[in-house]
Amino acid sequence: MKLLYFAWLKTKTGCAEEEVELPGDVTTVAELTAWLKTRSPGHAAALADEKAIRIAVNQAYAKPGDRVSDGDEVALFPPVTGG
Amino acid sequence: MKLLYFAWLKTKTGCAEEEVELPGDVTTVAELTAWLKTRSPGHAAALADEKAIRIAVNQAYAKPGDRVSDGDEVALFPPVTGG
Amino acid sequence: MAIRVQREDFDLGTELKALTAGRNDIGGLASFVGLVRDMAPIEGEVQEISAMTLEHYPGMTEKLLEEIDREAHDRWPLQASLIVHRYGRMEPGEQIVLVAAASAHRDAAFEACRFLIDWLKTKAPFWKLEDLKHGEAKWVEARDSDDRTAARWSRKPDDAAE
Amino acid sequence: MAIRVQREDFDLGTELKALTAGRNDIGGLASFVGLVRDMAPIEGEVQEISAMTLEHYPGMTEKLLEEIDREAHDRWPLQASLIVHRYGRMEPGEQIVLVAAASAHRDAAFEACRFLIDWLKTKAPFWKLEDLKHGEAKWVEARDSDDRTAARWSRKPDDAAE
Repeated sequence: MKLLYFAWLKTKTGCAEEEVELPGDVTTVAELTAWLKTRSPGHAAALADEKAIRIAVNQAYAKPGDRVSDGDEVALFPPVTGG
Repeated sequence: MKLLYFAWLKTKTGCAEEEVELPGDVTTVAELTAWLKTRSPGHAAALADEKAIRIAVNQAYAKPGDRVSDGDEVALFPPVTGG
Repeated sequence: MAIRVQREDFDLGTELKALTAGRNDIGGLASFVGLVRDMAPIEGEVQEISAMTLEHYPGMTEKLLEEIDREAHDRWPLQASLIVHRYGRMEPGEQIVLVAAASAHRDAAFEACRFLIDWLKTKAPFWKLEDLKHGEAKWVEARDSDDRTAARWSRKPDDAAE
Repeated sequence: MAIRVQREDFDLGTELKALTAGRNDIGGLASFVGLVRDMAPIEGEVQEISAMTLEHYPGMTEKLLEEIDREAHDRWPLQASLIVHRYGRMEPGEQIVLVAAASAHRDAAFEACRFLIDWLKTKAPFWKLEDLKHGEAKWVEARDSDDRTAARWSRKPDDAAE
Protein backbone atom coordinates (compact mmCIF):
# COMPACT_ATOMS: atom_id res chain seq x y z
CA MET A 1 0.00 0.00 0.00
CA LYS A 2 1.16 3.50 -0.85
CA LEU A 3 0.66 6.02 1.98
CA LEU A 4 0.73 9.78 1.49
CA TYR A 5 0.85 12.43 4.24
CA PHE A 6 0.09 16.11 3.71
CA ALA A 7 0.46 19.40 5.62
CA TRP A 8 1.22 18.88 9.34
CA LEU A 9 0.73 15.14 9.08
CA LYS A 10 3.80 15.12 6.87
CA THR A 11 5.76 17.16 9.46
CA LYS A 12 4.67 15.01 12.40
CA THR A 13 5.24 11.63 10.73
CA GLY A 14 8.45 13.00 9.19
CA CYS A 15 7.35 11.37 5.97
CA ALA A 16 5.61 12.50 2.75
CA GLU A 17 5.15 9.06 1.26
CA GLU A 18 5.81 5.47 2.31
CA GLU A 19 5.19 1.98 1.01
CA VAL A 20 3.82 -0.47 3.58
CA GLU A 21 2.67 -4.06 3.57
CA LEU A 22 -0.60 -4.46 5.43
CA PRO A 23 -0.89 -7.04 8.22
CA GLY A 24 -3.62 -9.54 7.37
CA ASP A 25 -5.97 -8.22 10.05
CA VAL A 26 -6.02 -4.64 8.66
CA THR A 27 -8.97 -4.47 6.27
CA THR A 28 -10.67 -1.13 7.01
CA VAL A 29 -9.69 2.53 7.22
CA ALA A 30 -10.19 2.48 11.01
CA GLU A 31 -7.96 -0.57 11.37
CA LEU A 32 -5.37 1.06 9.14
CA THR A 33 -5.11 4.22 11.26
CA ALA A 34 -4.96 2.18 14.46
CA TRP A 35 -2.12 0.14 13.01
CA LEU A 36 -0.28 3.18 11.63
CA LYS A 37 -0.15 4.69 15.14
CA THR A 38 2.09 1.80 16.19
CA ARG A 39 4.69 2.42 13.49
CA SER A 40 6.56 5.28 15.23
CA PRO A 41 6.13 7.95 17.92
CA GLY A 42 5.80 10.45 15.03
CA HIS A 43 2.95 8.45 13.52
CA ALA A 44 1.30 8.18 16.94
CA ALA A 45 1.53 11.96 17.41
CA ALA A 46 0.26 12.72 13.91
CA LEU A 47 -2.73 10.41 14.23
CA ALA A 48 -3.55 11.09 17.90
CA ASP A 49 -6.61 13.23 17.16
CA GLU A 50 -8.53 11.23 14.58
CA LYS A 51 -11.23 13.90 14.29
CA ALA A 52 -8.58 16.24 12.89
CA ILE A 53 -7.70 13.83 10.08
CA ARG A 54 -9.26 13.17 6.71
CA ILE A 55 -8.50 10.04 4.74
CA ALA A 56 -8.71 9.41 1.01
CA VAL A 57 -8.54 5.93 -0.50
CA ASN A 58 -7.54 5.99 -4.15
CA GLN A 59 -8.12 9.75 -4.22
CA ALA A 60 -11.69 9.61 -2.92
CA TYR A 61 -12.78 10.61 0.62
CA ALA A 62 -13.21 7.51 2.79
CA LYS A 63 -15.03 6.69 6.05
CA PRO A 64 -13.66 4.59 8.96
CA GLY A 65 -15.58 1.50 7.85
CA ASP A 66 -14.45 1.59 4.22
CA ARG A 67 -12.31 -1.35 3.02
CA VAL A 68 -8.62 -0.99 2.23
CA SER A 69 -6.25 -3.45 0.61
CA ASP A 70 -2.61 -3.67 -0.39
CA GLY A 71 -2.95 -2.17 -3.88
CA ASP A 72 -4.58 1.06 -2.59
CA GLU A 73 -3.18 4.58 -2.46
CA VAL A 74 -4.19 6.01 0.92
CA ALA A 75 -3.70 9.67 1.82
CA LEU A 76 -3.93 11.16 5.31
CA PHE A 77 -4.31 14.90 5.78
CA PRO A 78 -5.94 17.64 7.87
CA PRO A 79 -9.23 19.31 6.86
CA VAL A 80 -8.59 21.24 3.65
CA THR A 81 -7.94 24.99 3.60
CA GLY A 82 -7.73 25.97 -0.07
CA GLY A 83 -9.70 28.53 -2.05
CA MET B 1 -41.70 72.74 -15.18
CA LYS B 2 -39.51 70.55 -17.34
CA LEU B 3 -41.11 67.21 -18.29
CA LEU B 4 -39.16 64.24 -19.63
CA TYR B 5 -40.62 61.08 -21.17
CA PHE B 6 -38.67 57.86 -21.67
CA ALA B 7 -39.11 54.56 -23.54
CA TRP B 8 -42.68 53.96 -24.73
CA LEU B 9 -43.98 57.02 -22.92
CA LYS B 10 -41.89 59.05 -25.34
CA THR B 11 -43.36 57.18 -28.31
CA LYS B 12 -46.94 57.51 -27.10
CA THR B 13 -46.77 61.17 -26.12
CA GLY B 14 -44.73 61.89 -29.27
CA CYS B 15 -42.45 63.94 -27.07
CA ALA B 16 -39.10 63.45 -25.28
CA GLU B 17 -39.12 66.70 -23.36
CA GLU B 18 -41.50 69.64 -22.88
CA GLU B 19 -41.72 72.80 -20.81
CA VAL B 20 -45.09 73.40 -19.16
CA GLU B 21 -46.55 75.99 -16.84
CA LEU B 22 -48.47 74.30 -14.04
CA PRO B 23 -52.09 75.39 -13.37
CA GLY B 24 -52.38 76.72 -9.81
CA ASP B 25 -54.36 73.68 -8.63
CA VAL B 26 -51.68 71.16 -9.60
CA THR B 27 -49.49 70.70 -6.52
CA THR B 28 -48.87 66.92 -6.28
CA VAL B 29 -47.58 64.15 -8.54
CA ALA B 30 -51.08 62.64 -8.76
CA GLU B 31 -52.58 65.98 -9.79
CA LEU B 32 -49.82 66.43 -12.34
CA THR B 33 -50.46 63.12 -14.09
CA ALA B 34 -54.22 63.75 -14.08
CA TRP B 35 -53.64 67.14 -15.66
CA LEU B 36 -51.11 65.79 -18.21
CA LYS B 37 -53.72 63.32 -19.50
CA THR B 38 -55.79 66.28 -20.72
CA ARG B 39 -52.97 67.74 -22.83
CA SER B 40 -53.39 65.47 -25.88
CA PRO B 41 -54.79 62.08 -26.91
CA GLY B 42 -51.17 60.88 -27.00
CA HIS B 43 -50.65 61.96 -23.39
CA ALA B 44 -53.95 60.33 -22.42
CA ALA B 45 -52.88 57.04 -24.06
CA ALA B 46 -49.38 57.16 -22.53
CA LEU B 47 -50.70 57.81 -19.04
CA ALA B 48 -53.82 55.62 -19.18
CA ASP B 49 -52.37 52.82 -16.99
CA GLU B 50 -50.84 54.66 -14.04
CA LYS B 51 -49.59 51.43 -12.47
CA ALA B 52 -47.31 51.01 -15.48
CA ILE B 53 -45.67 54.39 -14.91
CA ARG B 54 -42.86 55.52 -12.62
CA ILE B 55 -42.28 59.17 -11.84
CA ALA B 56 -39.14 60.95 -10.73
CA VAL B 57 -39.12 64.49 -9.37
CA ASN B 58 -35.72 66.15 -9.65
CA GLN B 59 -34.17 62.76 -10.44
CA ALA B 60 -35.54 60.98 -7.36
CA TYR B 61 -38.40 58.45 -7.36
CA ALA B 62 -41.66 60.12 -6.27
CA LYS B 63 -45.01 58.92 -4.90
CA PRO B 64 -48.47 60.21 -5.96
CA GLY B 65 -48.78 62.43 -2.88
CA ASP B 66 -45.36 64.10 -3.28
CA ARG B 67 -45.36 67.89 -3.97
CA VAL B 68 -44.39 69.32 -7.33
CA SER B 69 -43.79 72.92 -8.34
CA ASP B 70 -42.86 74.93 -11.41
CA GLY B 71 -39.09 74.74 -10.99
CA ASP B 72 -39.04 70.93 -10.89
CA GLU B 73 -37.74 68.48 -13.45
CA VAL B 74 -40.28 65.66 -13.65
CA ALA B 75 -39.64 62.45 -15.58
CA LEU B 76 -42.25 59.85 -16.53
CA PHE B 77 -41.18 56.38 -17.59
CA PRO B 78 -42.05 52.67 -17.48
CA PRO B 79 -40.56 50.30 -14.88
CA VAL B 80 -36.84 50.07 -15.56
CA THR B 81 -35.28 47.16 -17.48
CA GLY B 82 -31.53 47.73 -17.35
CA GLY B 83 -28.76 45.51 -16.09
CA MET C 1 -16.15 52.90 -4.98
CA ALA C 2 -16.86 54.05 -8.50
CA ILE C 3 -19.68 54.16 -11.04
CA ARG C 4 -19.57 54.86 -14.78
CA VAL C 5 -22.23 55.23 -17.45
CA GLN C 6 -20.84 55.04 -20.98
CA ARG C 7 -21.66 54.18 -24.56
CA GLU C 8 -18.38 52.38 -25.33
CA ASP C 9 -17.51 48.83 -24.34
CA PHE C 10 -15.26 48.13 -21.34
CA ASP C 11 -12.32 45.79 -20.87
CA LEU C 12 -13.30 43.32 -18.16
CA GLY C 13 -9.75 42.38 -17.18
CA THR C 14 -8.60 45.99 -16.90
CA GLU C 15 -11.61 46.99 -14.81
CA LEU C 16 -11.30 44.11 -12.37
CA LYS C 17 -7.53 44.31 -11.99
CA ALA C 18 -7.77 48.01 -11.16
CA LEU C 19 -9.97 47.15 -8.16
CA THR C 20 -7.36 45.03 -6.41
CA ALA C 21 -4.15 46.59 -7.79
CA GLY C 22 -1.60 47.51 -5.15
CA ARG C 23 -3.74 46.28 -2.27
CA ASN C 24 -2.98 43.46 0.14
CA ASP C 25 -6.13 43.62 2.25
CA ILE C 26 -8.57 42.08 -0.26
CA GLY C 27 -9.39 38.41 0.21
CA GLY C 28 -12.10 38.11 -2.42
CA LEU C 29 -13.36 39.87 -5.54
CA ALA C 30 -16.82 38.95 -6.82
CA SER C 31 -18.04 40.24 -10.14
CA PHE C 32 -20.94 39.93 -12.53
CA VAL C 33 -21.14 40.81 -16.22
CA GLY C 34 -24.47 41.04 -18.02
CA LEU C 35 -24.37 40.32 -21.75
CA VAL C 36 -26.78 40.72 -24.67
CA ARG C 37 -28.44 37.40 -25.56
CA ASP C 38 -29.65 36.60 -29.05
CA MET C 39 -32.98 35.43 -27.62
CA ALA C 40 -35.35 37.32 -25.35
CA PRO C 41 -38.81 36.76 -23.92
CA ILE C 42 -40.99 39.36 -25.64
CA GLU C 43 -44.74 39.43 -24.98
CA GLY C 44 -44.65 35.96 -23.48
CA GLU C 45 -42.68 34.35 -26.28
CA VAL C 46 -38.96 33.72 -26.73
CA GLN C 47 -37.91 35.61 -29.84
CA GLU C 48 -34.70 36.09 -31.79
CA ILE C 49 -32.97 39.42 -31.31
CA SER C 50 -30.66 41.14 -33.77
CA ALA C 51 -29.68 44.06 -31.53
CA MET C 52 -30.65 45.92 -28.39
CA THR C 53 -30.70 49.62 -27.59
CA LEU C 54 -30.46 50.85 -24.02
CA GLU C 55 -32.02 54.22 -23.32
CA HIS C 56 -31.34 55.89 -19.99
CA TYR C 57 -32.02 59.07 -18.05
CA PRO C 58 -28.71 60.97 -17.96
CA GLY C 59 -28.19 62.55 -14.57
CA MET C 60 -30.63 60.39 -12.68
CA THR C 61 -28.80 57.23 -13.80
CA GLU C 62 -25.53 58.38 -12.27
CA LYS C 63 -27.31 59.56 -9.14
CA LEU C 64 -29.07 56.22 -8.65
CA LEU C 65 -25.96 54.15 -9.33
CA GLU C 66 -24.05 56.22 -6.79
CA GLU C 67 -26.81 55.67 -4.24
CA ILE C 68 -26.78 51.91 -4.87
CA ASP C 69 -22.99 51.81 -4.60
CA ARG C 70 -23.06 53.81 -1.36
CA GLU C 71 -25.75 51.54 0.06
CA ALA C 72 -23.55 48.49 -0.65
CA HIS C 73 -20.67 50.10 1.26
CA ASP C 74 -23.03 50.91 4.14
CA ARG C 75 -24.17 47.29 4.36
CA TRP C 76 -20.90 45.39 3.84
CA PRO C 77 -17.25 46.09 4.71
CA LEU C 78 -16.00 46.60 1.15
CA GLN C 79 -12.48 47.57 0.10
CA ALA C 80 -13.58 48.44 -3.43
CA SER C 81 -16.60 48.34 -5.72
CA LEU C 82 -17.46 49.17 -9.30
CA ILE C 83 -20.52 49.65 -11.46
CA VAL C 84 -20.07 50.19 -15.20
CA HIS C 85 -23.26 50.38 -17.27
CA ARG C 86 -23.42 50.97 -21.01
CA TYR C 87 -26.17 52.63 -23.02
CA GLY C 88 -26.88 52.83 -26.75
CA ARG C 89 -26.97 50.07 -29.35
CA MET C 90 -25.43 46.66 -28.64
CA GLU C 91 -25.41 43.36 -30.49
CA PRO C 92 -25.77 39.83 -29.09
CA GLY C 93 -22.65 38.77 -27.23
CA GLU C 94 -21.74 42.34 -26.17
CA GLN C 95 -21.22 43.32 -22.55
CA ILE C 96 -23.95 45.54 -21.04
CA VAL C 97 -23.04 45.94 -17.41
CA LEU C 98 -20.34 45.07 -14.91
CA VAL C 99 -20.68 45.10 -11.13
CA ALA C 100 -17.91 44.06 -8.76
CA ALA C 101 -17.23 44.10 -5.03
CA ALA C 102 -14.01 43.40 -3.16
CA SER C 103 -13.76 42.60 0.53
CA ALA C 104 -11.52 40.90 3.07
CA HIS C 105 -13.96 37.96 3.03
CA ARG C 106 -15.85 36.22 0.29
CA ASP C 107 -19.29 36.40 1.94
CA ALA C 108 -19.31 40.19 1.84
CA ALA C 109 -17.91 40.31 -1.70
CA PHE C 110 -20.55 37.90 -3.04
CA GLU C 111 -23.49 39.46 -1.25
CA ALA C 112 -22.55 43.03 -2.15
CA CYS C 113 -22.02 42.04 -5.79
CA ARG C 114 -25.42 40.39 -5.93
CA PHE C 115 -27.01 43.36 -4.20
CA LEU C 116 -25.48 45.79 -6.72
CA ILE C 117 -26.93 44.03 -9.75
CA ASP C 118 -30.29 43.22 -8.13
CA TRP C 119 -30.93 46.79 -7.04
CA LEU C 120 -29.56 48.26 -10.23
CA LYS C 121 -32.02 46.13 -12.21
CA THR C 122 -35.06 47.50 -10.40
CA LYS C 123 -33.91 51.06 -9.69
CA ALA C 124 -31.49 52.46 -12.28
CA PRO C 125 -33.38 54.26 -15.08
CA PHE C 126 -32.48 52.16 -18.12
CA TRP C 127 -34.91 50.77 -20.69
CA LYS C 128 -34.18 48.06 -23.23
CA LEU C 129 -35.52 48.23 -26.76
CA GLU C 130 -34.97 44.94 -28.55
CA ASP C 131 -34.73 44.73 -32.35
CA LEU C 132 -36.50 41.51 -33.26
CA LYS C 133 -35.02 39.51 -36.09
CA HIS C 134 -38.52 38.93 -37.40
CA GLY C 135 -40.63 41.97 -36.61
CA GLU C 136 -40.37 45.48 -35.25
CA ALA C 137 -38.48 46.77 -32.22
CA LYS C 138 -40.13 46.11 -28.84
CA TRP C 139 -39.61 47.64 -25.40
CA VAL C 140 -38.73 44.96 -22.87
CA GLU C 141 -41.22 44.65 -20.02
CA ALA C 142 -40.00 44.70 -16.42
CA ARG C 143 -40.09 41.29 -14.80
CA ASP C 144 -41.86 40.61 -11.52
CA SER C 145 -39.08 38.15 -10.72
CA ASP C 146 -36.59 41.04 -10.71
CA ASP C 147 -38.76 42.90 -8.18
CA ARG C 148 -38.98 39.81 -6.00
CA THR C 149 -35.23 39.26 -6.22
CA ALA C 150 -34.54 42.88 -5.27
CA ALA C 151 -37.07 42.68 -2.43
CA ARG C 152 -34.77 40.19 -0.66
CA TRP C 153 -32.43 43.11 0.00
CA SER C 154 -35.21 45.43 1.11
CA ARG C 155 -35.07 47.09 4.51
CA LYS C 156 -38.29 49.04 4.13
CA PRO C 157 -41.60 47.79 2.69
CA ASP C 158 -41.57 49.79 -0.55
CA ASP C 159 -37.87 49.67 -1.36
CA ALA C 160 -38.27 47.36 -4.29
CA ALA C 161 -41.50 48.86 -5.59
CA GLU C 162 -39.90 51.73 -7.49
CA MET D 1 -16.52 23.37 -18.22
CA ALA D 2 -12.87 23.36 -17.36
CA ILE D 3 -10.57 23.04 -14.36
CA ARG D 4 -6.89 23.82 -14.03
CA VAL D 5 -4.35 23.40 -11.22
CA GLN D 6 -1.16 25.37 -11.79
CA ARG D 7 1.77 27.03 -10.07
CA GLU D 8 1.83 30.15 -12.29
CA ASP D 9 -0.47 33.15 -11.99
CA PHE D 10 -3.43 33.56 -14.39
CA ASP D 11 -4.70 36.55 -16.32
CA LEU D 12 -8.19 37.28 -15.05
CA GLY D 13 -9.37 39.15 -18.16
CA THR D 14 -8.14 36.46 -20.55
CA GLU D 15 -9.73 33.67 -18.52
CA LEU D 16 -13.13 35.37 -18.23
CA LYS D 17 -13.29 36.55 -21.83
CA ALA D 18 -12.56 33.03 -23.09
CA LEU D 19 -15.71 31.82 -21.31
CA THR D 20 -18.09 34.02 -23.29
CA ALA D 21 -16.10 34.49 -26.53
CA GLY D 22 -18.08 33.78 -29.68
CA ARG D 23 -21.27 32.93 -27.79
CA ASN D 24 -24.59 34.76 -27.93
CA ASP D 25 -26.57 32.64 -25.50
CA ILE D 26 -24.95 33.85 -22.25
CA GLY D 27 -26.86 36.46 -20.28
CA GLY D 28 -24.65 36.57 -17.21
CA LEU D 29 -21.14 35.69 -16.11
CA ALA D 30 -20.44 35.55 -12.37
CA SER D 31 -16.91 35.14 -11.11
CA PHE D 32 -14.93 35.10 -7.89
CA VAL D 33 -11.21 35.58 -7.34
CA GLY D 34 -9.56 34.68 -4.04
CA LEU D 35 -6.43 36.67 -3.17
CA VAL D 36 -3.66 36.40 -0.57
CA ARG D 37 -4.22 38.86 2.29
CA ASP D 38 -1.39 40.29 4.34
CA MET D 39 -3.27 39.44 7.53
CA ALA D 40 -4.67 36.09 8.61
CA PRO D 41 -6.30 34.66 11.73
CA ILE D 42 -3.73 32.22 13.13
CA GLU D 43 -4.43 30.44 16.40
CA GLY D 44 -7.19 32.87 17.27
CA GLU D 45 -5.20 36.01 16.57
CA VAL D 46 -4.94 38.19 13.46
CA GLN D 47 -1.31 38.12 12.41
CA GLU D 48 0.76 39.68 9.65
CA ILE D 49 1.70 37.39 6.79
CA SER D 50 4.72 37.74 4.51
CA ALA D 51 3.86 34.86 2.16
CA MET D 52 1.70 31.79 1.82
CA THR D 53 2.45 28.35 0.41
CA LEU D 54 -0.32 26.15 -0.91
CA GLU D 55 0.33 22.43 -0.80
CA HIS D 56 -2.02 20.09 -2.63
CA TYR D 57 -2.56 16.44 -3.50
CA PRO D 58 -1.78 16.14 -7.21
CA GLY D 59 -4.24 13.81 -8.88
CA MET D 60 -6.90 13.99 -6.21
CA THR D 61 -7.09 17.77 -6.58
CA GLU D 62 -7.92 17.56 -10.27
CA LYS D 63 -10.38 14.74 -9.62
CA LEU D 64 -12.21 16.69 -6.92
CA LEU D 65 -12.32 19.92 -8.91
CA GLU D 66 -13.76 18.04 -11.87
CA GLU D 67 -16.41 16.50 -9.61
CA ILE D 68 -17.32 19.90 -8.19
CA ASP D 69 -17.50 21.40 -11.68
CA ARG D 70 -19.66 18.54 -12.92
CA GLU D 71 -21.96 18.90 -9.90
CA ALA D 72 -22.47 22.60 -10.73
CA HIS D 73 -23.48 21.69 -14.27
CA ASP D 74 -25.87 19.05 -12.94
CA ARG D 75 -27.54 21.57 -10.66
CA TRP D 76 -27.73 24.67 -12.87
CA PRO D 77 -28.15 25.23 -16.62
CA LEU D 78 -24.65 26.56 -17.31
CA GLN D 79 -23.19 27.51 -20.68
CA ALA D 80 -19.66 27.62 -19.32
CA SER D 81 -17.67 27.31 -16.10
CA LEU D 82 -14.10 27.52 -14.95
CA ILE D 83 -12.00 26.67 -11.92
CA VAL D 84 -8.34 27.72 -11.83
CA HIS D 85 -6.48 27.01 -8.60
CA ARG D 86 -2.84 27.78 -7.97
CA TYR D 87 -0.40 25.99 -5.68
CA GLY D 88 3.06 26.88 -4.39
CA ARG D 89 4.34 30.10 -2.87
CA MET D 90 2.37 33.35 -3.19
CA GLU D 91 2.75 36.80 -1.70
CA PRO D 92 0.05 39.14 -0.36
CA GLY D 93 -1.99 40.61 -3.21
CA GLU D 94 -1.50 37.59 -5.47
CA GLN D 95 -4.41 35.67 -6.99
CA ILE D 96 -4.98 32.17 -5.55
CA VAL D 97 -8.13 30.92 -7.20
CA LEU D 98 -10.69 31.83 -9.84
CA VAL D 99 -14.14 30.33 -10.22
CA ALA D 100 -16.65 31.47 -12.82
CA ALA D 101 -20.03 30.38 -14.14
CA ALA D 102 -21.93 31.61 -17.20
CA SER D 103 -25.62 31.05 -17.82
CA ALA D 104 -28.55 32.49 -19.74
CA HIS D 105 -29.77 34.01 -16.46
CA ARG D 106 -28.01 35.70 -13.58
CA ASP D 107 -29.54 33.59 -10.81
CA ALA D 108 -27.94 30.41 -12.13
CA ALA D 109 -24.62 32.14 -12.79
CA PHE D 110 -24.42 33.59 -9.27
CA GLU D 111 -25.53 30.46 -7.46
CA ALA D 112 -23.25 28.15 -9.42
CA CYS D 113 -20.28 30.48 -8.88
CA ARG D 114 -20.90 30.58 -5.15
CA PHE D 115 -21.35 26.81 -5.06
CA LEU D 116 -18.04 26.26 -6.88
CA ILE D 117 -16.00 28.23 -4.35
CA ASP D 118 -17.92 27.00 -1.28
CA TRP D 119 -17.51 23.34 -2.17
CA LEU D 120 -13.96 23.78 -3.35
CA LYS D 121 -13.06 25.30 0.02
CA THR D 122 -14.26 22.28 1.98
CA LYS D 123 -13.47 19.47 -0.47
CA ALA D 124 -10.47 20.20 -2.70
CA PRO D 125 -7.24 18.90 -1.08
CA PHE D 126 -5.28 22.13 -0.60
CA TRP D 127 -3.53 23.25 2.59
CA LYS D 128 -2.28 26.72 3.35
CA LEU D 129 0.99 27.31 5.16
CA GLU D 130 1.33 30.96 6.17
CA ASP D 131 4.72 32.57 6.70
CA LEU D 132 4.22 34.89 9.64
CA LYS D 133 6.04 38.19 9.51
CA HIS D 134 6.91 37.76 13.18
CA GLY D 135 7.34 34.06 13.85
CA GLU D 136 7.53 30.73 12.15
CA ALA D 137 5.32 29.31 9.40
CA LYS D 138 1.90 28.00 10.51
CA TRP D 139 -0.61 25.69 8.88
CA VAL D 140 -3.98 27.40 8.56
CA GLU D 141 -6.79 25.67 10.42
CA ALA D 142 -10.03 24.83 8.62
CA ARG D 143 -12.88 27.10 9.60
CA ASP D 144 -16.21 25.81 10.85
CA SER D 145 -17.84 28.70 9.01
CA ASP D 146 -16.61 27.24 5.71
CA ASP D 147 -18.25 23.92 6.58
CA ARG D 148 -21.50 25.66 7.46
CA THR D 149 -21.40 27.69 4.25
CA ALA D 150 -20.79 24.58 2.17
CA ALA D 151 -23.55 22.73 4.02
CA ARG D 152 -26.10 25.10 2.49
CA TRP D 153 -25.47 23.35 -0.82
CA SER D 154 -25.64 19.89 0.70
CA ARG D 155 -28.10 17.36 -0.65
CA LYS D 156 -27.07 14.57 1.67
CA PRO D 157 -26.36 14.81 5.41
CA ASP D 158 -22.59 14.29 5.27
CA ASP D 159 -21.79 16.16 2.06
CA ALA D 160 -20.02 18.98 3.82
CA ALA D 161 -18.32 16.91 6.48
CA GLU D 162 -15.39 15.80 4.37
